[in-house]
Amino acid sequence: MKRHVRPYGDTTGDGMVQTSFTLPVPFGPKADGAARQLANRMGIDPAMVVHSHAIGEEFTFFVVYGPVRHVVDLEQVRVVEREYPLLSPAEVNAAVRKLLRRKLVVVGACIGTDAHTVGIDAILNIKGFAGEKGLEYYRELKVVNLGAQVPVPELVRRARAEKADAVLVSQVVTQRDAHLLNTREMAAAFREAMGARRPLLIAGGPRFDPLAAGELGVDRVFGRGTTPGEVASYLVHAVRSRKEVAA
Amino acid sequence: MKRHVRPYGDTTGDGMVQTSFTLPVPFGPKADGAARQLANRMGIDPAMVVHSHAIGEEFTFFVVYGPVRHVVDLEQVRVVEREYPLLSPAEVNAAVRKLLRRKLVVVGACIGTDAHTVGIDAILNIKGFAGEKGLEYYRELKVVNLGAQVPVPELVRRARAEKADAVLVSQVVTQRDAHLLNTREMAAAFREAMGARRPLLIAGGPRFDPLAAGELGVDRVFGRGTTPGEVASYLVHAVRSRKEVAA
Amino acid sequence: MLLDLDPEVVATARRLAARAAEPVVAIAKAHTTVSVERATLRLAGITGADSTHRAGDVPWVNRVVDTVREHCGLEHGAALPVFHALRQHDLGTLTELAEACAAGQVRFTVPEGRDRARAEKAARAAVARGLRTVDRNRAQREKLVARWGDPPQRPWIYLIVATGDIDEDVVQARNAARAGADVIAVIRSTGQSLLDYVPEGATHHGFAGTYATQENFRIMRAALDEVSKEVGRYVRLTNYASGLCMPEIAVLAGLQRLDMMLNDSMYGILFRDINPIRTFVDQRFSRQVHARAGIIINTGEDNYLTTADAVQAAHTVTVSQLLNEHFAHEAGLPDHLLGLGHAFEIDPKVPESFRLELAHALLARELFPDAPLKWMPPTKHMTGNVFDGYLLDGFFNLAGVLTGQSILLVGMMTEAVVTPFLSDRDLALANVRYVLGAAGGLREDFRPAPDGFIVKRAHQVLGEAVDLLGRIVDDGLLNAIADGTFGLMKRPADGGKGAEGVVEKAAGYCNPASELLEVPA
Amino acid sequence: MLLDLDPEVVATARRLAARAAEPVVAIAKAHTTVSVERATLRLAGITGADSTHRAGDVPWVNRVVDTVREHCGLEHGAALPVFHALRQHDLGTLTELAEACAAGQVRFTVPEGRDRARAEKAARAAVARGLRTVDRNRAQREKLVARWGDPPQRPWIYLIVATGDIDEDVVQARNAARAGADVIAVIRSTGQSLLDYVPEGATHHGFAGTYATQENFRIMRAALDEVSKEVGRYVRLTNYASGLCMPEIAVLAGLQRLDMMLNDSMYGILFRDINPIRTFVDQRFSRQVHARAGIIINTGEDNYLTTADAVQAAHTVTVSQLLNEHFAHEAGLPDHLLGLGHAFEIDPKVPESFRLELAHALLARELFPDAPLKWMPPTKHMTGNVFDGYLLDGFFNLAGVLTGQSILLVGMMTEAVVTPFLSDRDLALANVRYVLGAAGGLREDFRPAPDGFIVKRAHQVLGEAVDLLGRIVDDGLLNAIADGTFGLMKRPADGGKGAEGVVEKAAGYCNPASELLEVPA
Ligand code: B12
Ligand code: B12
Ligand SMILES: Cc1ncc(COP(=O)(O)O)c(C=O)c1O
Ligand SMILES: Cc1ncc(COP(=O)(O)O)c(C=O)c1O
Repeated sequence: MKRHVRPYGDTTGDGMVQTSFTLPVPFGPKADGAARQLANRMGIDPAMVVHSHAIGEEFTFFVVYGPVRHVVDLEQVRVVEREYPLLSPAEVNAAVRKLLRRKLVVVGACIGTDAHTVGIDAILNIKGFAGEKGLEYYRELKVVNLGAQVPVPELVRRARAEKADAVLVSQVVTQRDAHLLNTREMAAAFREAMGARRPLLIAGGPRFDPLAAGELGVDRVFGRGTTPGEVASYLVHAVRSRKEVAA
Repeated sequence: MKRHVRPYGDTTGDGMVQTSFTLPVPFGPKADGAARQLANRMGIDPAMVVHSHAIGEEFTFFVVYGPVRHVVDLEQVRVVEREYPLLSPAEVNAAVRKLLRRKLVVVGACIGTDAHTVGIDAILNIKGFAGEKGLEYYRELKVVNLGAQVPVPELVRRARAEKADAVLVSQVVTQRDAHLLNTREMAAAFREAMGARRPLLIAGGPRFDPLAAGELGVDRVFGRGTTPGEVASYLVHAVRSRKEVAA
Repeated sequence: MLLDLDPEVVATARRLAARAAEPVVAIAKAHTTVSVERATLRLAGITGADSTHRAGDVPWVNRVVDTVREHCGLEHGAALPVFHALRQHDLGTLTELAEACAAGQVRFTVPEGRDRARAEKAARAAVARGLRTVDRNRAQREKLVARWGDPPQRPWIYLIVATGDIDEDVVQARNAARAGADVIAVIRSTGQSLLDYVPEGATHHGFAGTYATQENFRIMRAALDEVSKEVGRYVRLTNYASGLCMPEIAVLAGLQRLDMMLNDSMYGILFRDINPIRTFVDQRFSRQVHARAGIIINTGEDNYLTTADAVQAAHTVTVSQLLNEHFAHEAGLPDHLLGLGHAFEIDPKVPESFRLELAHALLARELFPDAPLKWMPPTKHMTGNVFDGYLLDGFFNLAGVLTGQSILLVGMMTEAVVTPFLSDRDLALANVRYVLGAAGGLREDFRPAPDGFIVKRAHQVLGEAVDLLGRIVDDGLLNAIADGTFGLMKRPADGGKGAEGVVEKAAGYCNPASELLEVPA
Repeated sequence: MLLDLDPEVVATARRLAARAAEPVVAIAKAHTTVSVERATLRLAGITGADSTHRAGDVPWVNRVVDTVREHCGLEHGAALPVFHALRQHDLGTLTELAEACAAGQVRFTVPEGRDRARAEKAARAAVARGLRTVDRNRAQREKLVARWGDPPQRPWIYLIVATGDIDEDVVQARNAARAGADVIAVIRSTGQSLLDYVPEGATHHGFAGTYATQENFRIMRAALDEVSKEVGRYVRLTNYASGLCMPEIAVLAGLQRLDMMLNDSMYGILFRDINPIRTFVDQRFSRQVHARAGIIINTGEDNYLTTADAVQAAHTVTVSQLLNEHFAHEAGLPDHLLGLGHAFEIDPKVPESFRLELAHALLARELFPDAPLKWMPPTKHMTGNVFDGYLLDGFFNLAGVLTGQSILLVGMMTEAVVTPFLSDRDLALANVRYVLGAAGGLREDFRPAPDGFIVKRAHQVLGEAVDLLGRIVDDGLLNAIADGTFGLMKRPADGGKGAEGVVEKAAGYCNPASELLEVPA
């Protein structure tokens, strides 16, 4: 594969992209010009404003096509590579037994006012996700699923009571960055309450950027389409690393 | 209206845009990262890669949402403002009679290999477009519609023979910039053949940028959704200006 | 009737639903809740909030009811102690009383004898005044509908706004109405359902929705009145009588002329983990209020299909609709106010998924011929692929037209991405307009083959529903809920939030609102 | 039959179409064209181009036929002079002859007597060899279809590639096949239809399409064979036997095992302003070749609805289909090779537009029950609003399924913007997959109400078609074309491009290809 690539419409290197947006500008040639200007600033040149229509009297919606001048440098792409091997449930169980000589305790919750439990349930419940069983299925994991709308102080209390090795929180609502605010609040609360002895903190949800873990104060972030096996394998890896650091 | 505006998702100033494109990169986390990088370069930050799927083994398609940092400066928007009044057919006829004391001769064609006549017919034929009658309906205009796939030399010959005041060409096919190449070729041919005495040159078609007239060597460019009345009014205006310059 | 349902089976289903509901209705009648009491006082005229309180604005009505409970319990209702205190302290308004109460100057007691009679009379007069406002609003709605007209077509087009800021909501709602929306629903901020009070005033900082407040209701209804006039049809307003304050919000809706309310007999239990008894008590009262206000309720069966599979759990929707119907009838709501919910949530990858949807949607239509069914769009299987999503929404719209749904909640292509953008809503309406315009009459040509795929499927779902109802009658509805029958959510009768707000009525319990609202059976 | 068409009326329509076509068939039989002669020589084995020519590559066959014409005219056909010269100059191959001819060393004459018999025999043997390749390809197709299988579903999914570069086309075609395409059509560059020669070799610089050349045909068929094996079904290849070189391209298609060809009796006249006589002569020969090659033709009625209104001109589509059917039968094509065209082109804003489409599509289906109808997507009313377009394409797909169309040309959301992107095609296929998967069996439930909107509309269109056919019989088909009957294009019989390439046959005209291809009536 080449290092530098451009978007592909129907010819290598043509750079073609589609974009749509609304501007708070009344419909008309001037609005089309404004859309063209914005598209130009986004690097699309020439920008074809192929469609526009009024939304009410104050807004115009646009569809724009054209070649974007930017080039993707694949070597500069930052992704969270899976830094650990994918293990089968049996391997996870064996590793936990060997590492801890007791069950690994996982506490899960949707925090804040978020009530979307389907995602975290997909990770935790036996039923699982995408054909993989959830963490409850793993003999050596003890899973405590606190459900939805759990306030952060309550989560900290329960994590302490259960002697949690890992705390898994889900955040699905993202409007006004609710997911970021809540996750940061959670991380801060654990830091404050338990310092370095805090459990592993893992956040998940479809709109998270996996690169954001550090910034959010958690150990790992899982995004869209995560499977339980990935999470279980990560837990083994992370617990092992912690022990190694401690040792 | 404010001078500076940003795209509007659901809140003033939120800057939200949607974009989609294909990259020649195999599906996977790395591809998502590449898409995020491209979107960032387009000014979208944070870029949410909300969807990606493989197209074959070598390509991935993406849908991205996010706020774009760019601001539209409405004062810098360049548009071709209609620099002439919109006239009714009667007014056009009266003006032509007064200006020329003969019929104004219009020669129209789809040039090159383009066979899309519907657009130019919409402007020229009596039937017209969007409820407006076409130029044939104007008593003081003589319309010669040469139809489709007219080679440029043939067009020049006929324009000369008809003593055309204005030549209207349509270009609908844009792949590999066919419309731009053909229009430039046409303008050059008229320049060469007739110099300053060339007729008014007008290009039209759905994907033209009306700002491009100068660069293409024509007097005026009409885009998507043009109506016959606009063209007729422009003709009066342009003929009058030419006379004034000559005088 | 295209499905040729057996009237005997249908009658059996209804009979079983009534039997399953019976014990729960008895429980609902035997209890009150803090919110029912607050709702009563709101009807009686209390408004405003204690803005000096350290925990932020606390509505006066909460201060009062909490104090009553502290002083003398709620098992006799709040009305007697409150109106007794009013007279004792010789105060003009409930708000003054609340202030006095906040200042620690009031000691509530349950009056007896003549005091009780006096308090009861005063309370009844006050509540009746509140109900007169509700009645006036109902009449006003009828007048405006007569003046501006109902939507020319069925289904009515129902759109959501959810910016979190009432002022932005107004922008979006107006544009939506101009683009064809017949009903505007303002989604609530996450978390409001678990607040045990109703926030006050105009609000601007909700998450994924805007707080339901009396002032927000007023602002939006006024905006819609304006735009109704402009577009020449009465645009309806919807909000949520759901969560811990269900009865109060029902009252506020009646007071501000809202037109529809999400109001389900089990949603709070299942999806907000609210205590089942609390919910059943609250929903009965709120439905009585809705009945009086002429408000169409929207039930929440669509939600089950986001946590359970839409094919496997199809019959649970039918069962829940029958239960909701029974609870609603019992509370005085006539068929034409029963916006029973169902949804287009089958995985689009399932073979013949569209025909399965048609089967389910037709079943609901034929089981509840007079109810203004609310047809909910795909959400669970929407993805970030907005093109696919736009298409799926088109087929949802088509299914709505083909099966004669009454209220169409318009699906958004960005369902899996964000709360709707202005443009999403606009495009979604264009989608609806196309389908209604281009295929509006296609129902004429839609004749499920007798004994064909669709008919068989509908019969199967009805059969499964009857079986399940039979089991519920045997085990008890509360146990069925505890077992995860609906939406796979397991909610034991003694669990959940807000249980502490439930109070068993004493023999002398008095609530003029309940009395005035109770319709003779 | 859902429409309950009157068999009497249908029979009348066919009778009138035959009568309208009759004089034109007579003209077609009485003339040859430069392209028919070139096609004959191509069958006889001539290949390659004169790359030394100042005007760029000129195919040898053009050089030869032009020279024959110059020397002795074409009214006796090219075969006699050419094979006579071959023997006279004792040359081994036609290519050698061409070279000699280019060098000015050959003087063509029409042989007489024994020379004529010898030339005729040699020509016939050579042409027969070419036809054997065609036959082998047909057999090979049958073998491969037997091995890899036909698509499991109807309609077959037909996709266009149009990058202008055969190598990029291959990328796109492979991906399309993997994503579900059953038929790949390579669109031609604008302008090729007016070239009076077929370009040579692999090409990379078409505008909005890729040149049709024998080598491009070969490359693409080989690529599709590979991918057919991979996906486990025989993926068909389509190109255009249309324009000034219609007969030659038909031959090349037969030689390279193409599977379908766009080939219309009037398209070139109407939309490329090609001389009507030229077109009718060329189409007859090309259809004979297609019949031999077992190639499905695709007619072009869809195009009328881009220049004329799809509601007002609906009956002109039916009339043209009946004419195309007659011309095809006359040229030896059986029903199962008749991919008659029609399209979903009604303005989506027209009330009940979708039901009108259903009426038109069903009419075609029931008039031509055994023809593999080709159902074309919306183009004219597609706009830059790609979301709307994606939805409209979904309804087009649905109409295709509901009315049992055979070949579905997949619509692209970017129709009004660009020739399709890779992703457009991929999304379009997802659209088709959804509709076929989710509503594939919905036909079972689609029963146009007797005497309802759809049935009435279909009867009306058929009635208008019969009326129009009657008028055409009276005025003559050529006059009807001159009057703008089809697609509003007015094309007089003596106008148009390529008229100079038409030659009236002399009494002694000889064309072994025509003879071998002529099927006994
Ligand atoms: C189902 C659903 C609901 C159900 C929730 C039922 C339940 N018990 O969970 C109900 C109907 C109750 C509901 C209600 C609401 N919803 Co909702 N809902 C959805 C819906 C349709 C699907 C979500 C889902 O279940 N996805 C399937 C799961 C498996 O995917 P997932 O969550 O992404 O999880 C995966 C990964 O992200 C990851 N993951 C997730 N969490 C975690 C955690 C850890 C630790 C790890 C490792 C991994 C992980 O692993 C999972 C498996 O791969 C989405 C729209 C959509 N199609 O996405 C809207 C959506 C999420 N809802 C939304 C909203 C706004 C609401 C409401 C606030 C609306 C309202 N005001 O009434 C309410 C209130 C909810 C609240 N208080 O939070 C918005 C959020 C907008 C935003 N981006 O901010 C969405 C996007 C719809 C929309 N466009 O408006 N909703
Ligand atoms: C109708 C049509 C045809 C018809 C044309 C019939 C005819 N006699 O015109 C037929 C079926 C023959 C056809 C054929 C082809 N077409 Co075509 N066709 C279209 C279609 C569906 C509509 C175009 C149209 O009629 N628009 C309506 C008119 C009124 O709009 P308009 O042209 O924009 O004109 C307005 C303005 O632009 C302006 N205007 C236009 N010209 C002028 C000139 C002047 C002087 C002025 C003042 C104004 C003006 O005023 C008009 C009124 O407002 C478009 C797709 C689409 N929906 O846009 C594809 C489209 C234009 N075709 C396309 C292609 C590729 C072809 C083919 C090459 C395909 C093939 N290889 O087989 C062929 C060959 C054509 C050729 N040699 O040029 C592509 C072009 C791609 C590109 N951007 O390069 C399109 C976009 C489809 C696609 N996505 O692939 N086509
Ligand atoms: C009946 C009902 N109530 C309420 C809601 C919304 O949730 P909340 O009560 O948290 O605002 C829904 C969700 O769609 C619902 O169906
Ligand atoms: C029958 C037929 N031939 C040819 C074409 C394509 O045009 P051209 O011959 O210019 O390649 C079409 C257009 O769709 C068609 O329908």
